[in-house]
Amino acid sequence: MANLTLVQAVNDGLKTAMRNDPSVVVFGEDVGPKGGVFLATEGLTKEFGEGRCFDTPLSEDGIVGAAIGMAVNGLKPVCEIQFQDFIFPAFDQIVSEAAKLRYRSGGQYTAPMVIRTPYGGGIRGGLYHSQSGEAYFCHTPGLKVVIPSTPYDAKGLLIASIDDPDPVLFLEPKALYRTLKGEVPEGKYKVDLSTLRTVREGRNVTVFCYGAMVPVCQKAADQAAEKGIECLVVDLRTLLPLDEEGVLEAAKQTGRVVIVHEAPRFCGFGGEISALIAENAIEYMESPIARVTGFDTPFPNTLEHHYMPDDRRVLDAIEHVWSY
Amino acid sequence: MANLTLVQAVNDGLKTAMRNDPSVVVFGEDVGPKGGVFLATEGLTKEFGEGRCFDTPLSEDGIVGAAIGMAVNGLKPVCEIQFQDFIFPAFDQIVSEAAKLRYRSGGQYTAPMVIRTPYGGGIRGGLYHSQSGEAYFCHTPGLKVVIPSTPYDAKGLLIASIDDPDPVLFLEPKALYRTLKGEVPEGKYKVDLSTLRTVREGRNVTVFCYGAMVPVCQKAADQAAEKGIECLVVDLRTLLPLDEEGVLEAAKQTGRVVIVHEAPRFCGFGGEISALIAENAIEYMESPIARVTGFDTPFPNTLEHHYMPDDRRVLDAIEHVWSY
Amino acid sequence: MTPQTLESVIQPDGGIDGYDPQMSEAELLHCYRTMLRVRAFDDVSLKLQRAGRIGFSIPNRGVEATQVGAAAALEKTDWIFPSYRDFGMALYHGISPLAMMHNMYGNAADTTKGRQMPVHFSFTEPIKFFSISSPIGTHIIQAVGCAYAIQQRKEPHVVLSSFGDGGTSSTGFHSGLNFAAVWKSPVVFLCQNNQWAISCPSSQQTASESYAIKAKAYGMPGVKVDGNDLLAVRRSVREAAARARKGGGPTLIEAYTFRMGGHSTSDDPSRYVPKELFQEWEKKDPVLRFERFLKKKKLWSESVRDTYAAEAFEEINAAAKQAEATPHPGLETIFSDVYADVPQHLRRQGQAAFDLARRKGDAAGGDGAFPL
Amino acid sequence: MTPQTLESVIQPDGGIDGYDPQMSEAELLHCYRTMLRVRAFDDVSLKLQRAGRIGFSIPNRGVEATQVGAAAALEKTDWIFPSYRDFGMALYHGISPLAMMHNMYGNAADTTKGRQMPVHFSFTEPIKFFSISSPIGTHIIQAVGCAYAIQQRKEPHVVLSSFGDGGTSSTGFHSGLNFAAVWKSPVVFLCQNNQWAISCPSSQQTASESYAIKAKAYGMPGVKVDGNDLLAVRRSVREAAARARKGGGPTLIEAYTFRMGGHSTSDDPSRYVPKELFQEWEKKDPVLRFERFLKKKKLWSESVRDTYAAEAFEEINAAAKQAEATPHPGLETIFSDVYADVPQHLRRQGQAAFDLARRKGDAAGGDGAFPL
Ligand SMILES: Cc1ncc(C[n+]2csc(CCOP(=O)(O)OP(=O)(O)O)c2C)c(N)n1
Ligand SMILES: Cc1ncc(C[n+]2csc(CCOP(=O)(O)OP(=O)(O)O)c2C)c(N)n1
Ligand SMILES: [Mg+2]
Ligand SMILES: [Mg+2]
Repeated sequence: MANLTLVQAVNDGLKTAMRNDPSVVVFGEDVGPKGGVFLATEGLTKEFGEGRCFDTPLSEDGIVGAAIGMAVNGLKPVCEIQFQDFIFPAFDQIVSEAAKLRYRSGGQYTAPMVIRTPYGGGIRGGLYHSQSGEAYFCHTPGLKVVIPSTPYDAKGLLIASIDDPDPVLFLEPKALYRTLKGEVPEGKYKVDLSTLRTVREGRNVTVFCYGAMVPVCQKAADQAAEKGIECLVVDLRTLLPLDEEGVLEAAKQTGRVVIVHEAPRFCGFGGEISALIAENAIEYMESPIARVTGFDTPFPNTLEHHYMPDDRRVLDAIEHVWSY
Repeated sequence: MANLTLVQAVNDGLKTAMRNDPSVVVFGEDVGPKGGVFLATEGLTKEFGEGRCFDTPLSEDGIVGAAIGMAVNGLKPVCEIQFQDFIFPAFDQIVSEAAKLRYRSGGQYTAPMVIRTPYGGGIRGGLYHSQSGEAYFCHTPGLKVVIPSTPYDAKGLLIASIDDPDPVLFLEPKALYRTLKGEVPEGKYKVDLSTLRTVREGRNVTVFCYGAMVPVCQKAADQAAEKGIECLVVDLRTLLPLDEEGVLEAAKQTGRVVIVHEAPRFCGFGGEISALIAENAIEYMESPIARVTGFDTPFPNTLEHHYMPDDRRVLDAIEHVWSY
Repeated sequence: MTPQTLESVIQPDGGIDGYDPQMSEAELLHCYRTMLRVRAFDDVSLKLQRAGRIGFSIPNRGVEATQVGAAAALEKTDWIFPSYRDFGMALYHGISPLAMMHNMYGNAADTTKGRQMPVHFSFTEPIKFFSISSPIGTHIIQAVGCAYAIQQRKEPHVVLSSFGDGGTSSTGFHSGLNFAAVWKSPVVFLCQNNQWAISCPSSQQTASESYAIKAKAYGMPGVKVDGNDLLAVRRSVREAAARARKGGGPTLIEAYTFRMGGHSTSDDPSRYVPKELFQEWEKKDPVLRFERFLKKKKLWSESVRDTYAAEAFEEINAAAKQAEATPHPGLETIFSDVYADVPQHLRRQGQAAFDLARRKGDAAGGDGAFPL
Repeated sequence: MTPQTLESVIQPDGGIDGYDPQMSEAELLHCYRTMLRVRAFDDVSLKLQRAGRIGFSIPNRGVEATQVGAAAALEKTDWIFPSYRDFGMALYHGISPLAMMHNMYGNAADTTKGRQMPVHFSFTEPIKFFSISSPIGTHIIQAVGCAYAIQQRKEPHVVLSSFGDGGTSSTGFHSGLNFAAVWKSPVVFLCQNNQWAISCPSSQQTASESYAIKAKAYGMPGVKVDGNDLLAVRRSVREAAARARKGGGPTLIEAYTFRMGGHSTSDDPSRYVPKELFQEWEKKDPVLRFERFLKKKKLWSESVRDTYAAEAFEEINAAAKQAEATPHPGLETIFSDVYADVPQHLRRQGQAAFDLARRKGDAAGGDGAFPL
């Protein structure tokens, strides 16, 4: 056991995977000698050589497109997109190609690969270093979308993603890269994809969240507890394929639901969670299904603290659905 | 008044806009001499010259990127993406640039432009000539997303979109291009964006739909009527910015809701409609909020008739929420 | 070898002054026969499409020599990342017209399980003929990743990435050629310049002196070869492949040819192609040209042609009959292969589809139990 | 003019053997002074960032001559589509350090209303200095559309599109240069080859002989110029602009220079840049080089430099003070400029934000009424 930050756990996960499987290759912009702008790939080129961890030209389309070809021909590419905000030049390769290859080839060709990228606000990054684009990808059958919120899960989910037979988008909450430490086992272990994590038990209100919003919701739940409202806080961890039964189960347990994410609300991931419940468990609902999200605007810079959901906004929603 | 097909109405709308405003330019792949693969731009190069309607190299990124620059400098670009399935190379220009330019420049630079593209199934187009990607764009603040379902709306909404000060994605239901005709006034008229269209009145069940699903829902509603279930059928027409008050109003009128779209269900547009209601009008709901959608798979070819929602599936959902 | 001069081998009279392709008579005849089979497949497909038996097809008349010449330069252990106008390469390497016809019909025997449009083939045997995608250019950079894996394992194989003149404007072309050159990957980029991207002529596609010269932007050799000259295409691809196998990196080859028809069965070229051009290029027909070469070698006679053509039509018509008689893919194929395993929500959606099909009395529903 | 030979004007001794830039003494000194102001702005910004007063800045040491030389070749009626490392162009054309500092602080007086990160400037006066975007390369093709509008209206203006060596690998570079050449648009593409894309050296960025040679792929002239030579950069941009104004179409100019520091204040170049390189390029300092030229013209003395530098620091420090004293943007700026008008749902979200701010006792909430 080592006590690691989330980004250190990612680094450990990469090293572990590369040690266990020579076909794992890591590449992207500045991931080599520099070790990545957040140092997630620090030391990889040194330990595994330039053939297995290397920099690429400045083209996300090229990074993901090449990864698909590598995966088709027996390598296990784990590529990095420097910021999730810069993944859109690769959108076509991800949505049209990686996600659809198995299907369109009748299973003859597949693209088991991982795209790692830091997402989310909190670093004063403005429009283009702060976005949470998960909903764009969750609407894409064939893709898996994973978001850890703890160092333990970061390593375990990353290794599971690298071992997965399908393409995985691995979104790392950069706001949590260094803010929290946790116990992380040495060597290889996995956290199964498509499983939920109960962060906190509670009978009154269910709070669904993921990534950097998990600690925010924990804080809000603690405050709610002081006011006598016990929250069941659920970390979704894998957004696609989602454990829908688990989500419905958790919603039914309290009959009152709050969904939290940083991304804009309209057509965001929270809408799907709400719709799942409204479609399959509405008779259990004792109050409106509330969403606490980023605003339906681009991501601002100076005022980002007003933009991002905080414990205060989450607590308001919890009290709203509880007192309804 | 002329009796036109939907694609003829689009063509008429383009000609009308170009006649009224010399700054309107139309371009894309094969829109010139060939007149577009669906003939939506037929005759434009002939009438307005190669400077105002012309073919481009095979690059959607280039088409949309150039359109942004034109719009910034006083032209009114109306570009075509040959199939919505091929818009993804331009995703970055649409989502990162067109949608965010006004915001990030503090209103100093804007990109009033229209991106026209045919979407949806029904022509045996398989994975890449059938998709409905509206949800990808509706999660993008700064963008407007419009989908007509009649020849009258096609022309009126297109002209309104061209006159709009913000970038508009204009999705044309290719399945309806030639299947239905309708009365279309000559000359310039507008159908306001962000307004709903009541297709059919009814007190029992509210059906929300748009594009090619509108006639499907009408058919299902007629069948429901024979069984004594009166449906209020609403054509959303503009998905973003959505008339949320109008949607809630229509949902409250019956307390029973069915939402229909071709696109995959997970994180689709239907989820947002459902979540809006679950958040603001759940106490009016007398049954689950049902979604009838494409499956969460890529779009198949031979079996597309099983993939696409038909009147039978819609009727099942209507009966389900009614008899609940 | 400059990107500007057009390399050719077969002279108007069929002579190849001194050049020795080092091909057996059998190989030469296999190339010829394959071109005739491409033509037969086109003709049969067109008839089927016009008769409403299949939805769509992509004609290859005019570009047969480019496809077959390139294929003839490859080993079975190499990879092909093809475009939708490349099935001559598949035929050359022994993929059967029947397997292709199953795809044209999108039936239960189609390797893509009826999910793709016609001509969007995918084969793994006897050569890796990578799943064809509709989006233009995406496979160009994918081919480079595939080649990187070959480098990693120090294998002697090469990857042929084939695309059109229009494809050079795509994102995948730019990233693909750039990455391949930086990585010195074993890729042969074959730009089939048939002078049209649907209705868009090369003059609207690029202002460069040639497509081959685009190689300079990436630091790799560029070659412009006569695409109607099977031996010239084969030679240039062989040279590029040999260099790549030796670690010499990628090459861009422009095969200069002409699309002797519409873009697809949905396209009417008379709207935009001056017919003089068709007349001019008719004279340069790649099959006639190869026939003149074979004739000089005493390998060709009208009866040889007629026999091959008759065999080809017989085989392909039979294939069409069999494909037409093959049932639709099962309903479960909508839900399989999205992921390696079928997740919860797809299982639920699949079950609902089977229930509905059964209630509709639709055979696809079977007993209504989702079989996956 | 070849894409390979490095064009320069100012000799080591400051001579320009016979070349006449046709610039007044005032113009020459304005160029010099602007370079010093870029340096002062960099130094002040770095101090502010290290002191935690601002979050981020992008240093320009080493590339001042490229920025100012290019700007000096433009008219106020031309357009600049800049990268984040181009503010020397803004300063040259009269945009004030104060306006820039407001952006560094993201305050209420920032033209981007505090929405963008520092150095992501946007100005419309006295020259169109287009809103800087973080995504690399997107503005390259946008500049071409802007130029197309100029062509349409038959205006005599040109568009300067500036980007880095890394930017040449982007999607927007490929579509931008291709469209511009096909359309013969009045664009000057300026590739500032400072030899690094953050930590990625040119050897990993491309295998081409130069960046300028990439022009061949698009059929436009390519020029490689000494980026540390202000007069050489100005000359090449002027020639390209003159050609463009006459309908001669676009040009790709590679300015060969070196980034004398980290990519940004967040970057530590010692991790990847061999320090010999810094020593080598220190000698080629573009400001010293221009000083030698001015000295030969009797326009330079240490006191001239010191006065200019002192004035620059005074002005920029004052600007920083004023910017720091300027309040944050109002809460409503989160919700405005998403669309021309504020739609229903944003009005609701905005009102909620104001209510919450008021309840929190946060001044931003004002009286809690959404003001838009
Ligand atoms: C990204 C993308 N945009 C548009 C299309 C529509 N489209 C299909 S084929 C084609 C022209 C391709 O021309 P070229 O690359 O020269 O190949 P050819 O058909 O001539 O062999 C176009 C525009 C597409 N398939 N993909
Ligand atoms: C599309 C995209 N990918 C990645 C980044 C992250 N990034 C910011 S600057 C930079 C390097 C740019 O290098 P270059 O184009 O040479 O410009 P320079 O900074 O050297 O002036 C990178 C990779 C980005 N901003 N946009
Ligand atoms: Mg072509
Ligand atoms: Mg650089």
